[in-house]
Amino acid sequence: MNSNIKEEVTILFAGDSGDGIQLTGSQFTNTAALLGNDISTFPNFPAEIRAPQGTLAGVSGFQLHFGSIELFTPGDSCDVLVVMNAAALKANLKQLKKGGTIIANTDGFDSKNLRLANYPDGINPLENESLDNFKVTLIDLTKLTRECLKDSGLGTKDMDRSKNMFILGYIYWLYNRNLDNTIDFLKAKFKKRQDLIDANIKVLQAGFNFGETCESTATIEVKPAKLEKGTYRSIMGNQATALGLIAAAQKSGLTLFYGTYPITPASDILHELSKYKNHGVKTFQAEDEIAAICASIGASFGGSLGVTASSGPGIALKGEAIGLAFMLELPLVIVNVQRGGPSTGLPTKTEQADLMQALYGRNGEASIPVIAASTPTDCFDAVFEATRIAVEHMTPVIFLSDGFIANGAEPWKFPKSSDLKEIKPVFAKEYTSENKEKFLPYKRDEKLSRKWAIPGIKGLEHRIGGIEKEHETGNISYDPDNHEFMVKLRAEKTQKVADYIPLQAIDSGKDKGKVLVLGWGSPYGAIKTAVKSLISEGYEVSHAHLRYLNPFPKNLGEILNNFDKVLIPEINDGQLVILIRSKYLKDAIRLNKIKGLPFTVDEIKSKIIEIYPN
Amino acid sequence: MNSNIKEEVTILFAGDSGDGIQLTGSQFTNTAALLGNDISTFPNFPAEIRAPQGTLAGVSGFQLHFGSIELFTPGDSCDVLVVMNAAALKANLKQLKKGGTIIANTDGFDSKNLRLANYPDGINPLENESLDNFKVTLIDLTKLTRECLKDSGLGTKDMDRSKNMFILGYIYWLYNRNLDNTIDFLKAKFKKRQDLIDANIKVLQAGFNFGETCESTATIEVKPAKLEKGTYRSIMGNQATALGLIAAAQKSGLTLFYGTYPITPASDILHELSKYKNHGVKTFQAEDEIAAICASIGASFGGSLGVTASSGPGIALKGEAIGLAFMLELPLVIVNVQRGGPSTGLPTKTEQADLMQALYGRNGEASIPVIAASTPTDCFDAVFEATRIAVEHMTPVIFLSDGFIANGAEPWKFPKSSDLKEIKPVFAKEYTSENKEKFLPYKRDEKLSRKWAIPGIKGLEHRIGGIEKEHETGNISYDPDNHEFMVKLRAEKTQKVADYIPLQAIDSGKDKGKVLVLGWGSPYGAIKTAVKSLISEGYEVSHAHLRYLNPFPKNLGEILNNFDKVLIPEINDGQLVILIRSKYLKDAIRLNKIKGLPFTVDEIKSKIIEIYPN
Amino acid sequence: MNVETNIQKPLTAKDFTSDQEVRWCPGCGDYSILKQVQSVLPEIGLKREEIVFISGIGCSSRFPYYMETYGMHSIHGRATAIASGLKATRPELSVWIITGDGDAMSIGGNHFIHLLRRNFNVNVLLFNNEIYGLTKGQYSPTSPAGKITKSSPHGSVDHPFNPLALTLGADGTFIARSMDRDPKHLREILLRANKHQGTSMVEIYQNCNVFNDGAFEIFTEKSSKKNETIFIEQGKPLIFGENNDKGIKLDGFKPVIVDLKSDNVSENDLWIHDENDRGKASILVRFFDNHQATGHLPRPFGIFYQEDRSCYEDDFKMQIEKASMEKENESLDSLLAGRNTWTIN
Amino acid sequence: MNVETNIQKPLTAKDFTSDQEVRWCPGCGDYSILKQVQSVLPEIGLKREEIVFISGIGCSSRFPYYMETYGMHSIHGRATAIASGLKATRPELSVWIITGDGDAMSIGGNHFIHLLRRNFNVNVLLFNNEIYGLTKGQYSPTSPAGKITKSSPHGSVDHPFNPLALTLGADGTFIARSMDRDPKHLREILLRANKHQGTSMVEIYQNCNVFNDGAFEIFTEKSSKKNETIFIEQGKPLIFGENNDKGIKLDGFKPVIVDLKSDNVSENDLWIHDENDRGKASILVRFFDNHQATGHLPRPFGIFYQEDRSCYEDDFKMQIEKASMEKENESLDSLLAGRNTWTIN
Ligand SMILES: Cc1ncc(C[n+]2csc(CCOP(=O)(O)OP(=O)(O)O)c2C)c(N)n1
Ligand SMILES: Cc1ncc(C[n+]2csc(CCOP(=O)(O)OP(=O)(O)O)c2C)c(N)n1
Ligand code: SF4
Ligand code: SF4
Ligand SMILES: [Mg+2]
Ligand SMILES: [Mg+2]
Repeated sequence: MNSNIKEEVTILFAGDSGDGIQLTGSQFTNTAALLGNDISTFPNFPAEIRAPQGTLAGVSGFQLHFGSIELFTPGDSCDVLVVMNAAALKANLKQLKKGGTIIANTDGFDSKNLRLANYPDGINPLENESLDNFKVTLIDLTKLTRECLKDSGLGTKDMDRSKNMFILGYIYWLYNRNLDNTIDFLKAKFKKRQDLIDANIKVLQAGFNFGETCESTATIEVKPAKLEKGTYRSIMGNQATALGLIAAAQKSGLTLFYGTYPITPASDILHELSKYKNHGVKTFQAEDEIAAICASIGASFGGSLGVTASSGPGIALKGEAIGLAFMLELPLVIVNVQRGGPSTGLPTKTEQADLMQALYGRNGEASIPVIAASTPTDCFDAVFEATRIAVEHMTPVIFLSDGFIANGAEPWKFPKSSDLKEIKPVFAKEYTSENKEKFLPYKRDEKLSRKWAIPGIKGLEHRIGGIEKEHETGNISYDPDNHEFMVKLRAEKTQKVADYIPLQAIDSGKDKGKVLVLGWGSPYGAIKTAVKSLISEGYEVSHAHLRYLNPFPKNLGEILNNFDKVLIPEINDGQLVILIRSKYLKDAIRLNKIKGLPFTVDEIKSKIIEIYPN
Repeated sequence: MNSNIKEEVTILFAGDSGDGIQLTGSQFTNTAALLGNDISTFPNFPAEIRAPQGTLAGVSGFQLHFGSIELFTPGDSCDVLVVMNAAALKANLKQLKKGGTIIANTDGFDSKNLRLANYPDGINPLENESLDNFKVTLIDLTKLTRECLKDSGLGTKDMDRSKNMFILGYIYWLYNRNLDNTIDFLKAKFKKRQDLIDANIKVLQAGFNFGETCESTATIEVKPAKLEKGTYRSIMGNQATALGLIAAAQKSGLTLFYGTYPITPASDILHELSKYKNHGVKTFQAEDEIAAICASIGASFGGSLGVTASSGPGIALKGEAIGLAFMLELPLVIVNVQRGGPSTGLPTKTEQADLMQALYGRNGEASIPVIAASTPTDCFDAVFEATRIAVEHMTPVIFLSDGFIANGAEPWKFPKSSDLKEIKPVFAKEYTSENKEKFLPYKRDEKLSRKWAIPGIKGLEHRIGGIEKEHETGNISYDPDNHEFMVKLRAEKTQKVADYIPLQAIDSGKDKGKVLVLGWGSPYGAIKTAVKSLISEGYEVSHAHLRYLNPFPKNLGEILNNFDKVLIPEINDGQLVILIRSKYLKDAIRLNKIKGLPFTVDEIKSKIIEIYPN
Repeated sequence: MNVETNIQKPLTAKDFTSDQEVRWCPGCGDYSILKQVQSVLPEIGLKREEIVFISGIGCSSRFPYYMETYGMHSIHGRATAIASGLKATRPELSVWIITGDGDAMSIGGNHFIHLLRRNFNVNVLLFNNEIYGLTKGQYSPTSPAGKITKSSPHGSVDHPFNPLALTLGADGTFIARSMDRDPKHLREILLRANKHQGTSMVEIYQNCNVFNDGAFEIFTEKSSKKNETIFIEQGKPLIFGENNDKGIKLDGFKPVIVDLKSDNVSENDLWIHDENDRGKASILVRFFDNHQATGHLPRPFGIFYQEDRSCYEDDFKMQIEKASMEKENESLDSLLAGRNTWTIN
Repeated sequence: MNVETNIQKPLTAKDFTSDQEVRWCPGCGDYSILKQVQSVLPEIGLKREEIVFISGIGCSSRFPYYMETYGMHSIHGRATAIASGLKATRPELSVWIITGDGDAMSIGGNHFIHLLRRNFNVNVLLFNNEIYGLTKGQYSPTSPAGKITKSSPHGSVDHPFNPLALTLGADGTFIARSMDRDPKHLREILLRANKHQGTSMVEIYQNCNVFNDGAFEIFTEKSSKKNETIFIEQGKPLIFGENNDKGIKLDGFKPVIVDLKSDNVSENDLWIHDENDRGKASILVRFFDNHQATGHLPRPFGIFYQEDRSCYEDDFKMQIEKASMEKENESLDSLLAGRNTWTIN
């Protein structure tokens, strides 16, 4: 048996939602990660829970990019396409590199499946010349699985459910992985059903053996990546957001209260957090998004760290209450895991089209800080930072993630809790014989933020509300000059956050050059890969990536002026570009993709080359 | 008796909310208007229904500017200040021109009133030298009124209630007006109480006689204005909006359905419309703003003209549903009578701070047309136009008004119904033996708008919704390319409205010059007056006023380039300026006032002079 | 399709089936409800174009796409509000609201109760699967306390709504319960719901076999159905049990199960179902959530309550007609002119 | 103010009065409710800093500004939701929700019913004036049908909510009614509401003398009060009338007025009020809106229903405590590491 060494491989698993594709994909991911590969994943769900079996609409995909080099995207196209049925092949063939490998479950290509996948009558792609440019491996999964389990005593339904383990075993063989991690997983998952544990392990091993015995192709070796030294785990964006919130609460000495209403793709944060009651995490599933944010405001008023989360449509509903939080000047983190819009849009797909809503989606002058995460692991750092700003600056903060990074996974060199920054809430103090200062609820410090006065403390009794308030006292005031003063003061308070954040750095490339690619959010990996690749080809191109969308880092204008051209790629119709043009009067160029899918590296490279000044 | 002739006079009536200030002011307004003066008014309410009597917070004001020349604002400051009590004087004295007239009810300056108005102990401004620079007329209203009614048989409470008629009578005398209009009004108002009719008329006449007998000052004459020929009425902005909607519905051949939830300062549109059931107007007071817009969407789906209205906080709640209407591509007019924000803000004060919310206050890419009215009478034309766009382009449209123009009044040369443009809805046709075309709900015409297919028509059965839809068929589609295509198509559809609206005109001044003042909404009058005045002083300054905020008129960029500088005055912290800078990369200068009050002419003049290029 | 000839033929379920592929999970209870609705409509005798289905968001809310009628799949929780505007302006249409336990009673709770009090003449089919299906399995406002779901790994601490009690409290005028697995019963209830003038609220127990499989098993499975359910019919005594051998009697305000064989009771002593008695209905809707007070009771299916009350859209229309008659001749021009005008020459 | 000595003195109503000028219209019923609350709190014996008043928007919702406690004047309809978050995290605080008929039941209807079902231990004071006061006089969800207001010049066509029936339908555990003009009664009800563990819903009839003057006159004016009201007390028969000469009897589920003098009835035949009987409560809350069915009945005041059910915040807390005990030692570091890590050297 010989083994080819490769730097990086992209596998796309595809099949029906019921085929266990997501599980297969994430098992392989975990194993690859544990063996030290860099990874980047992209699950791609259908909108239905279980769309009709065998149809194009029902195809679920899981793309995994792993390698011995640093990776920043799940891959533009794949080296290996694993398909459980005809629809999966049809929907994904265009993703496969020329000469790539197809591993197909022949059983999913019977006449019914072919019809459901809209192949013309009598045409089976596995049987004609249409796949001649690819390497095709055919496996009759159902037959082999049933065969393997014929003595298990299981019914056929149960038997067939473990088909995906056969494929997984086979792929493990192909990439020289061992089965231990998945075996452990199966033992935990089916804790109470020894028969299923046995069956699944058996099929997994059968798949592995199938590779070893029946296949002549060589296995492929992908060595561990030379990542920074340290201890790693694999993590998805929504998990990282959940952990970031827990960590931020602990580093603030606050209780985390998470008020939310389920919505795709934000719900997994709730699912994750609700597991951590033992960390004192309070999750509250409210009756709707308005109640969710209002309950979180109530919790913040009471001295907890109030957090609320949703996706675009739910954030739209929270607009009025965000305005209230802004007037109350209480800490509040508002998480928006963006999805395809507008309206219900494309719930399971990704988009970055809620930036303007984050900035302006409420009545009146109510500018609040906006922070965006750029990768799955960055969700941890960015939401931690969002919390820091909320708590230390006594303000609601919007944290933007999106479906792509929320569900994507990558290796995470997780921090030690002792290395995390302390977050320092500033509480008003009890009125005592030492502290005789009269408490003024809207008196401000140098950050222009007021103190947090928690019910229960004697002498701090006070009333707050959404009506315009008098400077310092917080009493209702209709005075015209006071209103203007307060509007400007609140605006300045938000802008002042810029004094407490790092200056914008250049991510790749030089400080000056011909083209700056300015990004925000999830296109990070694609931009980084594209820019690095062009730099190595000699282009004077740089990449800067914004975490702070409001306020912008103070040196951003300066950076923009150091480049002939600025390109802004966004998964929307051009939103950051509006802000940059307006603020800096810079004729930034837009690159927009609005397909519910992340950018490919190629798309960004071509655009840079297209606009590159001669 | 001699009589001075004046071109224009500004009177400010001020007193407690219970003093009948708004009624006194509007009676004088109507009489002045009926006699052919141009008028412009500015009522200024406290936020409480009846704030505590005698306090500064309880002062209600009504400013009236009338003249024999064309007027565009209620006046920067007043010639005559009528005050019913000490608080009214204290709150408004700074509004009075040097040498102006104060007419004070001495009865409102007893020690209790002085204390409530926060005058220092023992200080009565009517009795010291503080008012030496003004002409002061003192009237003991309570005494005189009670005197006059001593034989009426009324109780003192009822007697005192007619105090305001005494002042009104006196002012009528001062400005040489006759009492007929108000007498008619009183007869109608107290239809069922002859005793009150008699009493009020008696007091009114007593006030008039008081002027004639006791006063040595001359009366003042303000001749009718040389307005354009025609028949006029006086109208407030909210009334004009209501009539505009009724007219637009009739000219479209549609039933008007107005779904709303009360909120200041939009509620008066509901009150007005609910009187017109005899015109088939359907007003629906919903349980909240979300239900209001949704019911209107339902009505539009059923073939009515769905309209919904609110103010800032309520509009924030409608964001998600606006997104739905945008996806459904149904006509819908969304009225926002803006008020001071953010959050509950200053409910009874004016502001223009919801422009960005109108453009971006919802998730995803959902750009819809935005139209703003600039004066009370313009509310009619602008909302008519908003309706035309909604109906002919099958789209939700946001119509922006604000508290200032909503409650302000001016003479209106109202149109004949036959002179109003027809609005032409495009309905899908029944499937018959002649019309055999298969109905495609999202098939578009040259305006890119789809046809309106009303339930009840055979063969047009179809389903619409908020999920992304396939081009033309409207079926649910998750196809990536279709999504991008549809997002761009919908954006283009909105931009296409620019082909069906007039080019931007210059309101005052030349096509080219040194400074262009670009306005939108209610600062119209102040800008116009300022610019005209500076033009007459030789400045090369022009005024353009935007009715269409999205899309902009096609020639706007060109206009901007014809001036050295562009100044954008707004009653907010600078919102239009963001859009103009972004779209045209023009370094527009902002002038912002955020006091819940309209601009004065002087504020705009000074700013123009300040930035005027030498 | 030939238009002319089509008019004559009576419609069939197939005529109400759209060309869109049905995309619920295999085995989902929604299929059977869809089938019943499609087969009941021809019987009702309405034309396709007179019918509108309006839904919110949720698995159940995909329903309108499968109906060859007018339809709208709107936003989460708002179908009731949208239907209100439609019905207010188009009272002649037959309007059906399709909603889920989350859609109607969580995010849509407010519009739901206001719809009921206004009593629009619409039919609400509430697919209650005691779970959020579309978002993959969180507890809903009807999930029992303690329920373990994705968002409540330690069990839900929420006391659930009783949907029918809530409906009664909001002055609903037609309150019924049926289930996906009893097509015949569902069919009858749908027919009655359609007949009722006012808001017909039909709670339908619906099995979500992916995230909450078996929630209603004891009511639907042969082995337990007879003992765990009671089918209530107007004017009939409350009888249930394997051999129709158990009855329910009222002891003051307390329902008591009696054994029709061994006890000394006859059918005449039993609670006679009266749809029009709100007092009785308020006890009947509580058959299940207060075991301590009442002991274990079978779950009722059928029409709990029915009341004639005027419908919003009728009063709404009448008021406009009356106003139009009173001031018939006022033209748009006189409206624009108002009462006080002056002329400048 | 000297801190140390202050601790000893018992608080008075004045200690609960903030320095903000009260800004309701002269004569508004809100004044008297404010006064009662300020004078009841010292009796309850809580410290000022332990109390939080949360309101929405409306005239009534200005209330917190006048209380020298912690307070929030929030946004329209959301006080209930905000209070839920506060109480869930700070169960030891005494939380009072101040709301109006519009605030609670129109825009706030959804949070209101969910608060009730979750049974947070808070007190809801619903100032029902059957009108929108702050927006200057539109009909509200409790205005009677036909009501002429600014937004209904031809009379409202809305069938109103019965607030207490709605509360019962939403599984409220404490349901009471009182009025601004009977300070003594209001005071007692407030004390009981405070004692109840769970959501205490107190409807308070409040006169808006500017936009809806006299809405409750027959219940508050001496001349009619005795005949038009009935004050219900636990364990006591339902008796009312000028000379306590009328009683109410139950005829099946139907309440019937009997003359205690002329008829042949004794007090023993009368309906004995039982706060814990939900069946009876469901009839009692309907005393007024169904004249056809029941004839004219006096309006009840007092506690209609009371039930002990666990409070959300307690279960919420317990679950966390239990989980923390079970997995006590898990550190943040182990959480960050998760279950599968690998190391690169
Ligand atoms: C504004 C908004 N919030 C949340 C969601 C996410 N969401 C969609 S359906 C649903 C609940 C579905 O439950 P249910 O109404 O019971 O319907 P089912 O799927 O069980 O039929 C939720 C929370 C959404 N689409 N929109
Ligand atoms: C989102 C929003 N919608 C509408 C309003 C306007 N508004 C303020 S109070 C109110 C109703 C007041 O009625 P109620 O709750 O009965 O209180 P009351 O004034 O009668 O005490 C309304 C409609 C608002 N402030 N915010
Ligand atoms: S998730 Fe449940 S309710 Fe939704 S389609 Fe699947 S089985 Fe039906
Ligand atoms: S409007 Fe009515 S409820 Fe509001 S303060 Fe005045 S009297 Fe009270
Ligand atoms: Mg459900
Ligand atoms: Mg009220």
